[in-house]
Amino acid sequence: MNGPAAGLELRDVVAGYGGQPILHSISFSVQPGERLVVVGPNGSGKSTLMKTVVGLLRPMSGAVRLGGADVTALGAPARAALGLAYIPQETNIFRNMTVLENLHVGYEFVAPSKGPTFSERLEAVLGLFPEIRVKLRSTAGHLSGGQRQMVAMAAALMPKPTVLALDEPSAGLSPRNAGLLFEVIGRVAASGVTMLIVEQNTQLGLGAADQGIVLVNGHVRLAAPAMTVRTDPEIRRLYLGGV
Amino acid sequence: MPLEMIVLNSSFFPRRFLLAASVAMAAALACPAIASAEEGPVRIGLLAPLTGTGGPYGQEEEQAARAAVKIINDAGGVLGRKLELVVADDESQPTAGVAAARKLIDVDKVVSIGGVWSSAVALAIKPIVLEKGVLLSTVGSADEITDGDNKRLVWRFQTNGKSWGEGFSKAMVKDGVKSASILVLQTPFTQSTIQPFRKAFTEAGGKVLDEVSFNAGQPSYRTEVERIFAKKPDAVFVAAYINELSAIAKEAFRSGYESKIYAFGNAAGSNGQFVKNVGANVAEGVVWTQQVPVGKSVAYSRYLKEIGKPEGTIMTFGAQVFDQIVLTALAIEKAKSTDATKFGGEFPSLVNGDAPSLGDPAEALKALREGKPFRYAGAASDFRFADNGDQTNLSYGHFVIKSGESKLLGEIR
Amino acid sequence: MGQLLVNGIVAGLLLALPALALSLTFSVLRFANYAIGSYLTCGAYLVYIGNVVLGMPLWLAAGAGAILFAVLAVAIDWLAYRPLRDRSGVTLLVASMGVAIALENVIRFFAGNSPRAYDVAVARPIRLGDVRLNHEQLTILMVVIVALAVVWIVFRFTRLGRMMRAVADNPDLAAVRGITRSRVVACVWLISGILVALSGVLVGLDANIEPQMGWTYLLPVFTATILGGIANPMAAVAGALTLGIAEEFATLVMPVHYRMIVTFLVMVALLLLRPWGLFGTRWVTK
Amino acid sequence: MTAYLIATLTVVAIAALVGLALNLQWGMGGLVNFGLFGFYMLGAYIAGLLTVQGAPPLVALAVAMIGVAALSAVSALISVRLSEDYLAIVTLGFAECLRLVISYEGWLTRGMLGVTGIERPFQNLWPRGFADIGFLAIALFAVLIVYATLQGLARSPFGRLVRATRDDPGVVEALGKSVLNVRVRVFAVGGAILGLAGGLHAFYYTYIDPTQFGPIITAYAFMAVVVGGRGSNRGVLVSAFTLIFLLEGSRFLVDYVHGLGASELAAIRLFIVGVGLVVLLIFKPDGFGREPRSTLAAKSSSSL
Repeated sequence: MNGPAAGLELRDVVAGYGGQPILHSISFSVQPGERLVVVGPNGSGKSTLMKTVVGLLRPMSGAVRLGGADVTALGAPARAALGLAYIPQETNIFRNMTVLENLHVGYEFVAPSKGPTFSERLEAVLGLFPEIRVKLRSTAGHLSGGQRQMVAMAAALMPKPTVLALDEPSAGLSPRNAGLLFEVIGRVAASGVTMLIVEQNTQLGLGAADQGIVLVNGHVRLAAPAMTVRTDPEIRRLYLGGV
Repeated sequence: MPLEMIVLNSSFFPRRFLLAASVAMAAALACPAIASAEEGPVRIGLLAPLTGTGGPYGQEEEQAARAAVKIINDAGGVLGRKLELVVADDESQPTAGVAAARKLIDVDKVVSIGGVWSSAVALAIKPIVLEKGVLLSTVGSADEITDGDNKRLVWRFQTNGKSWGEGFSKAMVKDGVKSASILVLQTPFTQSTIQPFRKAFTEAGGKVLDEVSFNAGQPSYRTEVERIFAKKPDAVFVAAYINELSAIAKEAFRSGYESKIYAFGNAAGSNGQFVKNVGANVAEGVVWTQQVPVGKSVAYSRYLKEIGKPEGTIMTFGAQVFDQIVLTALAIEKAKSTDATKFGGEFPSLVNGDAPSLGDPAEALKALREGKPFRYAGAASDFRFADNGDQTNLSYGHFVIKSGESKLLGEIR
Repeated sequence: MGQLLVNGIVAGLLLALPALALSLTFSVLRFANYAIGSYLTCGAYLVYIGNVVLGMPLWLAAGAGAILFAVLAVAIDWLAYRPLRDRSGVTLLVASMGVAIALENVIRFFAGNSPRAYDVAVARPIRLGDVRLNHEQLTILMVVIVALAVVWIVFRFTRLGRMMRAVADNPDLAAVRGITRSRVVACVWLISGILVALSGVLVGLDANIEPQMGWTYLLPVFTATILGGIANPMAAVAGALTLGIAEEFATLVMPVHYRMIVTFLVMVALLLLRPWGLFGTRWVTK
Repeated sequence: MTAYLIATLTVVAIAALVGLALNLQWGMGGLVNFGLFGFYMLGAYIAGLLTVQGAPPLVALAVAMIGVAALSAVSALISVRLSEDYLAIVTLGFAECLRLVISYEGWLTRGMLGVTGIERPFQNLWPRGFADIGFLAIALFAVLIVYATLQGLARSPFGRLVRATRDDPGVVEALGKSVLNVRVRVFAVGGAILGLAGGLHAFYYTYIDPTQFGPIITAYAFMAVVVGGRGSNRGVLVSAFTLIFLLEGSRFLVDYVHGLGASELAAIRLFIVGVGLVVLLIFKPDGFGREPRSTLAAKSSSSL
């Protein structure tokens, strides 16, 4: 835990619902610019972990640090203002608003007033996702699954976040679309954004990450470089159900 | 769990609830020291519609009752005792009316209940007064109130629906109305005027075009007004109270209709409140009828003087309640008893007699004590009582509103 | 026939503002505010104070009263609903009934039961051929259309509008996009407070001002809102117009006094056949 | 005074029945019935009209209970598969419409004139002067039966299912039970109790008319349940008692508080009811009573 301030760090976090902890003393950190993937079986607490990170769920104990600052007491809007962007699983766009409005909302409540303007960011983001340029006036809810995922990513990237949290980005996508998406994730990562990804598809997820964490029953069972997790047959047999 | 166990279970009533309940009970029991029947003031009850649909008339009733009680007490009270008025609110609603009446009878030990504006309340408390032997005088006009064996305990100080309905027909005929429509509020009183009106009006050669009934407190009366006025009858009989009449008159005016509106005195007269509600323009030409004293009534002037209103003010419910209290006092004095089953029967003899009319309650009381023959000529009307408890021999004033003022056109009998 | 249509449209427009307000609060707060009738009454009386007691012209009194009531609506939310926000919608529903009773009786306490009217002279109607349009109807027409246009513009084209729509659409996502919910909630109460108070004035102009006035509007307002699809504010306006016209035309075939039953039957039929509303898209219930 | 207390206690008994019915529907079942007064009114009318037509009062009462239960079930069917907001407005609409029909269909209901001369059950059994006490005994007996039944129900497996449906319909659905079925049955049983209460109302007053029934009955019932503690039948009994005595007590206030008219006092009284409802929901959400649960239910709920 030495070196530069971590992009994102959790220390001894216990969290859950209605007084029942689901996460037990979770600690990890993601260095700036690094990509960390959390994998694990269903019901292991991955979504709870994500909600705790972005501030939708207040931890019972422990601390969450963002860019070196303690954000444990802050809610989701305040964490967003500090540069944390989040793409939830599945319902990750405003379905009754147009694509452009989605991008607008992604930008205007978070972006610092001195930073790049909306149109500058719009151009930058559309550069990453050229597919949605023609769809700007469409209602987001009418788009295909893959396009929605693009819009969600684009909206999250609008304020130029420093940390991006993705919850199951490939859920509900065809293998081809999932592949395309992870290509984009790779491009985004290349621009220096710190990333925390929760992924069901271990192959795809680990393939796009630097570090990997295996979460089982709310405990961190293993933390290792993504390549190790991905290739070590023992780990895969023990925690990731073969294949 | 067997039933007896539930009852015997010591924790059935948690302690703090028992406490709260006993406080409430104590409050109930700490009611005014109950006067024994033989000494202290004679208690009479007023069950007034202080809230609810009758709300606009409740204050008027209370004021009138207090005025009458004061006059009687100033004249020495009855049987050498003072009258004491106990007022209760019936919320214009039978369930509240029954609870309030029970309180008046069982707790305050009143010998009579006056006021009782709503016919529904009168119908609801009638079984109780008959059982307990308390006098009921009402201003409700539903015909059913006086039906059946009333043991001479129920007296109506109001025209009944039948004669009022006929009164309207006569007024219209007099005004040369050929066709009329009816807008009627859903209450026992207003409805009871409709059939008699229809019958009398058709028999006199008039034509009833349409009839629409409506509820109290509707958000809007536009649809009703459209239905009735669009057929352009000469006149529209609006059988409703002041709230609904105000809304309907306004609606008809701004919808551009010209039919003449006929309304009850307690709605359109009501001491100028109607004109205040709708403005002189809308009120212009509205006709109303009301039972009135023949010529100039001494009792009515006395009433107005007591409540400090100028001569010419029209407050019909007040005048009726004034008569109720005065007659109750006179009957007690005459029967030499505060037992309603005894003094209740005296009501007709006090007004029906063939003797000089007296209007001042104090004078009437004096005449009674001196044994001089007289009959009481009421404030609301120079009425007689029929055996069933209804008033007869009523005459109706036929008024029209001109430039915001009610003008008496004549009398209808 | 033309007259029926005009009257129906005006009746529908009268329902439109409270229906819009109800739908707005529902879409953001996910609870049906049963106090909306009392809100309407309260707004009408506040304006009455300005107009009759203080002698302001009606438009000024309406403006001041609407803003005052909007602040009051936020205060009520703060006192009564905010502490219950985490509880079930049912609890909020019952609480709103409590709020309704309390508000109505505050009014009764100060103003009594007698009906009142604004200080506006009643005039003869404007005639357009066979169709008559009275001045109050004209006022209702103009005020409602302007108010709807303003709300539509705010919704569509402003940051505030996007904020509200985002929270209504997906509250969690809105939070992670930096939108503070409590601020949106306050804005929603302000806007719906203004709308409801204005509709109170219009209802008062159309009929009387009395403590029960809002209560009688409750069922139609809810029906109009459900007709539109309760979570879809602009569709509530369409629902209100539909209901207004339907009620008016129903009087051709059934007694006038059974209009309420028409409202009720429309609602029941809708709930059985298209519970997500005539105009709304399917909305998933809890 | 005694007569007055007897009369008031009878009102308490009827209010307790209404409270118990709502406590089943809302307290235990989580179903908001804003149209409660309509079902109560229906019970009163069925019982009253049948009695006047010559049916024995007890038969009339039974028909009232069955009729109201059936209609409750239907109105629940219309809306319970949607959220609670809809059920609330549907029941309210139903009640308001029912009141309209009763007001206007005079050939059937005697309209605004109301139904007079309703005969009480066992009217001629009591010696003269004891009729009111006799009727009070009947009313209290009804409360006792209903209370015992509901306590039994609360502890039964069905009671557990009802509470589970209230707390998390999803879980119940996942267990393969029909939420709709549970809700319709809860509403029907509650309706039967409301029918009983309404019937007793008709017998007690011997005269019914549409103005006796209004939304305020619903408000008082909710107040009783919230004060008594949602789900606690005993709490509801006690709170109905307290509430009616406080309301009746306020009648005596007019004799003492001067400067305030009756209409102001009525407004204050209802204002307190409204504010009290909100304040209790916020600060004392469980009221003053406790929900009866069998040990089994307690176990199963803690394991959820």
